[in-house]
Amino acid sequence: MQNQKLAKQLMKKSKTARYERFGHLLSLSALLLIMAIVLGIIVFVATKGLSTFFNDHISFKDFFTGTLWNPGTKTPSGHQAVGALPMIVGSFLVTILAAVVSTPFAIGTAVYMTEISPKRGAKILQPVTELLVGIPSVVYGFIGLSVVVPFVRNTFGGSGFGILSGTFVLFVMILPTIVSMTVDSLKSVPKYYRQASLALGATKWQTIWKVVLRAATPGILTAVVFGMARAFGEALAVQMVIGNAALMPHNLVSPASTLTSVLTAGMGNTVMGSLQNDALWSLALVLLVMSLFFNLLVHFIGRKGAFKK
Amino acid sequence: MSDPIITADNLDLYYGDFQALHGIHLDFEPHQISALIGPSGCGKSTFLRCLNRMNDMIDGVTITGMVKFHDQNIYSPQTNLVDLRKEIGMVFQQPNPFPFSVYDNITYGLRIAGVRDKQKLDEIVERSLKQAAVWDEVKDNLYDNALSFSGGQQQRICIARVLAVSPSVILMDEPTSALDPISSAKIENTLLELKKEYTIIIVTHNLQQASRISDKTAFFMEGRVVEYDDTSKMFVNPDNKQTEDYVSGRFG
Amino acid sequence: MNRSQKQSRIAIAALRGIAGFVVLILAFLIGYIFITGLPNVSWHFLTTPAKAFTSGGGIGIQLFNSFYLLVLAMLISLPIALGASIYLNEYAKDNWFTGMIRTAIEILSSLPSVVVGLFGFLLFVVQFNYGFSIISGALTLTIFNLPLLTRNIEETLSGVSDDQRQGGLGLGLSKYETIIHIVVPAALPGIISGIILCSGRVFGEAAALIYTAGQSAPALNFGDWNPFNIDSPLSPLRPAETLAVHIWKINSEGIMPDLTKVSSGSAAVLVLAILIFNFSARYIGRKVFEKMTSI
Amino acid sequence: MRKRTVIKWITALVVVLAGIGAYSVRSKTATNQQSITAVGSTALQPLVEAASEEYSAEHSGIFINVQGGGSGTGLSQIESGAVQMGNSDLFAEEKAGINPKGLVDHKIAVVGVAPIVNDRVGIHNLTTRQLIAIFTGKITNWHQLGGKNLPITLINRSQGSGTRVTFEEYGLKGHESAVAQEQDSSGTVRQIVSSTPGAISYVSFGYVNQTVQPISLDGVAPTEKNVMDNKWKIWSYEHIYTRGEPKGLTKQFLNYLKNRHIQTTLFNKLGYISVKDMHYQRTWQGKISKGSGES
Amino acid sequence: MGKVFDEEIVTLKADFMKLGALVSEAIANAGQAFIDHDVAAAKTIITNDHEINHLQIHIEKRSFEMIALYQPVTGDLREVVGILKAVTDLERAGDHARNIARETVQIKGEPRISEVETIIATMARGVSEQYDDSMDSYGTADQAKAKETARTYDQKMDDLYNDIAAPSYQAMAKDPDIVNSAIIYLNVAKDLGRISDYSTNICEWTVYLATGKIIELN
Amino acid sequence: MQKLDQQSDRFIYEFNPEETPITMQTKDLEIYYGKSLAMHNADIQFEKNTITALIGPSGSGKSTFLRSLNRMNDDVATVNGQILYQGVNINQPGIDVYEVRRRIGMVFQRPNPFAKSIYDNITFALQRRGVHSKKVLDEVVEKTLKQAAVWDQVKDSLNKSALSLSGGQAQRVCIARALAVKPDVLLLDEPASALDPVSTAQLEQTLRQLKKDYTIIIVTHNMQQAARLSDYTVFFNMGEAIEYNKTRKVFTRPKMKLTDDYVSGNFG
Repeated sequence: MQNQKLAKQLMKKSKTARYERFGHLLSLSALLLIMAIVLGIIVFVATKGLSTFFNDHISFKDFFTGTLWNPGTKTPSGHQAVGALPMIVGSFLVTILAAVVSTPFAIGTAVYMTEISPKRGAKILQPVTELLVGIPSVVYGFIGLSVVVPFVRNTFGGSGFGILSGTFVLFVMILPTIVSMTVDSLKSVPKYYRQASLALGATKWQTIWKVVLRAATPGILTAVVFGMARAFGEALAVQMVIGNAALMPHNLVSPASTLTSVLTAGMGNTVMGSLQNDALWSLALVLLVMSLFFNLLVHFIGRKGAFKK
Repeated sequence: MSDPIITADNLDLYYGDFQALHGIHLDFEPHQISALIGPSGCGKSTFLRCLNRMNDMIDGVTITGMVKFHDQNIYSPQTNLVDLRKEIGMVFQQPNPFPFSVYDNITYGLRIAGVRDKQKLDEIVERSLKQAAVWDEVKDNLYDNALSFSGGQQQRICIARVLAVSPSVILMDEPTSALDPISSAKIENTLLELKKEYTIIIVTHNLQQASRISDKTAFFMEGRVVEYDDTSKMFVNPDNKQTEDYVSGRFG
Repeated sequence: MNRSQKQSRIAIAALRGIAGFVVLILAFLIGYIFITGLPNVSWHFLTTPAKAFTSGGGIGIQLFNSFYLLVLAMLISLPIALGASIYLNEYAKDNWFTGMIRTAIEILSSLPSVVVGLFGFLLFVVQFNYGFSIISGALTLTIFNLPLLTRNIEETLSGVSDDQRQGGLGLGLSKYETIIHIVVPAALPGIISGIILCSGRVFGEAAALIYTAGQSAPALNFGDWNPFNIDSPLSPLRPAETLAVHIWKINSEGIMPDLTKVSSGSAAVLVLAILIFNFSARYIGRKVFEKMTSI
Repeated sequence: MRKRTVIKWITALVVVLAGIGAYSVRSKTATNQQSITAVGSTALQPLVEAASEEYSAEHSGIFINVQGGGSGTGLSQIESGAVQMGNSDLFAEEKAGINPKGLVDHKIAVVGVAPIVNDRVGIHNLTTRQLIAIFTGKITNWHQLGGKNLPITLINRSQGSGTRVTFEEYGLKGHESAVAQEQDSSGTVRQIVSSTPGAISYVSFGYVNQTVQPISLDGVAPTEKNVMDNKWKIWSYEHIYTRGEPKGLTKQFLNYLKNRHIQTTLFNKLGYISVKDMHYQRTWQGKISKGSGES
Repeated sequence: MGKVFDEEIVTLKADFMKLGALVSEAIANAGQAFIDHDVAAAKTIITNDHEINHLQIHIEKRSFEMIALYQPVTGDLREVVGILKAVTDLERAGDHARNIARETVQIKGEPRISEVETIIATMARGVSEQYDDSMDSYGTADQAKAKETARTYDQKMDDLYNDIAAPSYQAMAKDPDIVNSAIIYLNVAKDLGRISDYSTNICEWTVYLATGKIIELN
Repeated sequence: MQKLDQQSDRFIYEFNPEETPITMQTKDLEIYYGKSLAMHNADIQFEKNTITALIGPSGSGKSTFLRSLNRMNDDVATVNGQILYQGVNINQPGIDVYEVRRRIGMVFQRPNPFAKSIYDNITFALQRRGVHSKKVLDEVVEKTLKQAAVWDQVKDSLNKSALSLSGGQAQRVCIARALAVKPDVLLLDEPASALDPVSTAQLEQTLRQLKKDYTIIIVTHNMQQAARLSDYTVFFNMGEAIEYNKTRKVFTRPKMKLTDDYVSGNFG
């Protein structure tokens, strides 16, 4: 009798259970919404990008190996002038160079902020890096145009426009992203690793180099991926300083172009559905695939090179 | 009775304005296990960390007085911190192997000291793991991540890591508080073996542990040493009422 | 002093040097923006509408638009990002599917904002017929913002100790209640810095807005706060050029005589605005946290 | 705790209501023609924007949104009927992918395009052949033309931009420019030319100022008068397209734009040439005939 | 250690003191019964000895459990160990009291030597006092009193034993009929002597209880 | 009333339900993590108003067992068999786990106060269940904090953040928090392992007081704690309950050799 009453009470769905169902569904729908957006964009970019090949019958070979970009016209050799190679190379170069240059600086700064002078780091460097994230890329572009390009021209020769200038501008632009994420991952390295290392007679530098950085490697790699992602997607600033010429880059100071810069510049001047427009979407698709590739690559390196925390 | 290996003399320590240690005077004899006990916040861990200057890392800490290691004041400006910490090793509360392989963990201290000879490293790895009584459990997995072992094994790996740099004193800060009784017992047995070659100073919350393994026990309270004597005396017939209350669990 | 100690000193000095260099770069950037910009900033500049081809225009409406759009975008994206990150961190099992979602989100964050802008343009402006409007801009910014914000919040949530969750569950509370009332408040400081970082990006974003919120800032009637009137500042359907878009526009197609002044002044105001926003968000966050932790 | 839940619900409610409200208001204003939108050419944008400002000032409650986006966007939007006016630098017939049927052309203004060089080049006049040689990459240093020993830096507008199409067609006589760096806005082009020694590019007259050096071609200076007389060949129409004959507000606004008063005051200030002032007209195939061609 | 240990130690000590009282009673009564030739009282004592044994076993078991469960140290340890050790002495003292009671039954009908019995009576009273003083000192952990008790009685009781032994042997040599009685006298004196020894032991445990030192008091 | 299962070398004490009120009972319990069997052979009965200690080496399944008693394992493990709470099987579909967890409260290894005031920590769950009367909440706060023997230390700082408390106080506030929802049974998972001896002693004192009103089941790896605190002890090894008996027996005369080895420290 008593038991049955209790059983009844326990079997009744409580308000809490309804809450849980509600919350679960709510958060699931938020995720599904994001998924829908992501999928939507990916499908959108993919259909648009692939129609260059399937609707406009451009061959993959022309697209990926051609070096002349003027969609709608033909190259002297009679192929469609949709050679995206210069942009692909430009994007690769500028992204990798920017990442290569800014990673040591970012790590150095992050190490300074967490290991050497945490107080000053938190007081000065952190707000400043957060501030930099918000400066519009146009402003970066103009500072690049009025400071970096003349500097490169006077120091390295050439017109000043080119991958080198793009690298410098991107270096500053992705620095805050990498720094703040590296700081997060350094902070998540338990304090006792540092103590253990110091107690074994390691110097501060040895501790940082051999323990802290090694333990934080996966996090740092993620930071670099995000920095590269930002470099990949950056358009306005790069476009202003890289010269934006669809030429194969011969050196670091000759005008070149990136996928995004061509994409951004061309979008408004083409008509939806035309070959010119589709070709631009193909560039976006390439961008998407390339960032997927980088993502997987770095995750792979991260998994191989580091241990589980 | 041999000469003390470490002596703390009139040691005061301040965190900013707060005085955490008051005129500590303690001698530690070689080849003994000395236990530091006392309620939370009594300064026992703080004191332990003074012995290899691990408190130097903390902002706002002021230390006065002397800690002599073989008649040399470790707080003199000439002291080489790195060398000091190689002589006076430390094991921490939480098993804290680096997230590397066991082998890399053990050889860490040697490598940073510049030892590159593979054969020598191998020898030392085997020797110190054996000393720490964990060789049999890890010898087949030397290249596995140290974090994949159990807590007790991790702690013994940490001990081996300290042994690898051949210190003469090992400081231990509650080395078994995160472990289950079986692992604790293994560590305790390890320590009893180690004291033949090393001097061990251990902070512990576990009074039974202090009574089981230590030769001498110091009871700390509010930054002062209340009583320091042979463990057998401390646990049967201490001089001080506070000590008696504490070790018999009637405290607070 | 042995070799490794010397090495350590040198390395640490080098690190200081690197940090110093970075600070120099940053200081130069901010100094450059302020020195060229601040002299052009006046109360008049901050409050008057822009002028297309004569000098003496201000950025009043653009400034208001920027904040309004930011607030709107955050209002929309925060619940979604929060929900999604809660699902990812608390409910989703750790399998390939979740991994795929995470990767997809990371990829989304590397898409050029112009692509997101065009997507928003086709979807909101054309398909939903919202036109060039604040609501289109805010929704597009939401898309642009979601990946980073979701990832940031998820990271912060995963930093909250499991003990807290168990504490809630052990009291017979649902997982959801535990998350909303215990885990999220505990993660609040981190969530707030995430919001600040994302806000900075949103604030400075131009490309995604050009095709959605539009590039014109029609005069507003600041006496009319009925959001259903088209010239009300609150109307979600009016086109709204933001400060960042304004800077972009006048630099690319502007023909007013005092172009450089307006442009550099706007940049300085933008940076200042972000600065103020950062500090106030931090302050509010701290207050909210204090309020939640001790009533 | 309870209070926060309430706040959350209110926020959610507000967002939903705002969405619904926005949609309904949108459809209402669209049918009432209280607001119309013009999209497209960035070159025409400042003009239409300025005119719309004046128009709105004269007619309260009227809202004319003017957006950029480029000629391609303008044409494709008007083609799909998403907006009321599509601004373009080009004839719809010239644009690939556009079906000009059903689109009504309103030629609003004429814009002259002038080659500009960096003022350190030291050259003020070129022949058309020299210009073609420069832009096709046959001449690579200014000293070959009697100027300073400076390498020539070509700066193009983006492919498909109206200014570029006009320049290549009438300035380069149909020759295509060599691949060189491209910028998608006149402001940036001017900025780069002014700061890069040896740079040459082209902008519409409105953008020529003291920071760059305009070039005379075959002894003809790039002036408005020369354009009116077709002595300066590099010019084009600025078009506003409507879908079918304009009605209501669109019609009123177009008339307002074509109004003598606007064409004389506003146009001059912005560097556009009134169609009424032209002594020659041109078809989309490039045929020149006498007469202003004003419809 | 918490309240539970404290409660248990109070109970344990109470049991111990109760046992002490039972033994004390047995000693006093045994001496009295012997002197009074009171067989009935003696038989009661013999019966009651079971109770003493039971209580002793109970106390020992409790002590073992307390050591196993609480692992006492310092004062607590001395308390439990003291009781654990002293309880044996008590029980043995009780056994000797029972022996005396048995002798009381045995000697029934045998010839007597009144001067010896007078000394036995003195010794019995002395031993009883010594025992009581020892238990008092234990109960209050009064090591001074314990030492004092040991000093006061130990030699005295040895002397009294000799005072009994000498006339008993003499009597045996003189008169074979008295042999049984004399042996019984000797046994009783020996029992009393042993009780005195156990009392001294208790005094020693008192000193241990108070100081943790193990000493010999005789 | 006792059974010595010779075949499996286990000794499990059994109550006579006629005489002894049993709050909880497990029958034929099998707990799987994925495919691996983490716990079986644990038919245990828990008597009302007693403290039962679960001891055993790491990985012996004692915590797993404890957590399945209020279904805290639902997300990570598969639990087969019956868990009877006052005769009702709470391990069956349709049971509302939240109601189960309210009645069978839990306190964890590390003190885990929420980042709220002490007052809110205790009243939080009640407020979530719709209790908003200030008077009722005040009463609950005072009552539970007194039960948890921490009232005197915190009564003047109820509005301060619970994060500012010392470990021992925080753990007792956590107990008060668990008591606030009026549970019947209190499960504690190594509640003192993060505390110093003084706080531990106070905590044990609190638990002894609480035993009058609750049925307490505690996992501990401190054998002394089990010995001095509990009435019954279950010894787990390799996912099995090896011995279940009165604590005094387990620590002085265990029936199983394995138990003997473990409690005397000769194990492993």
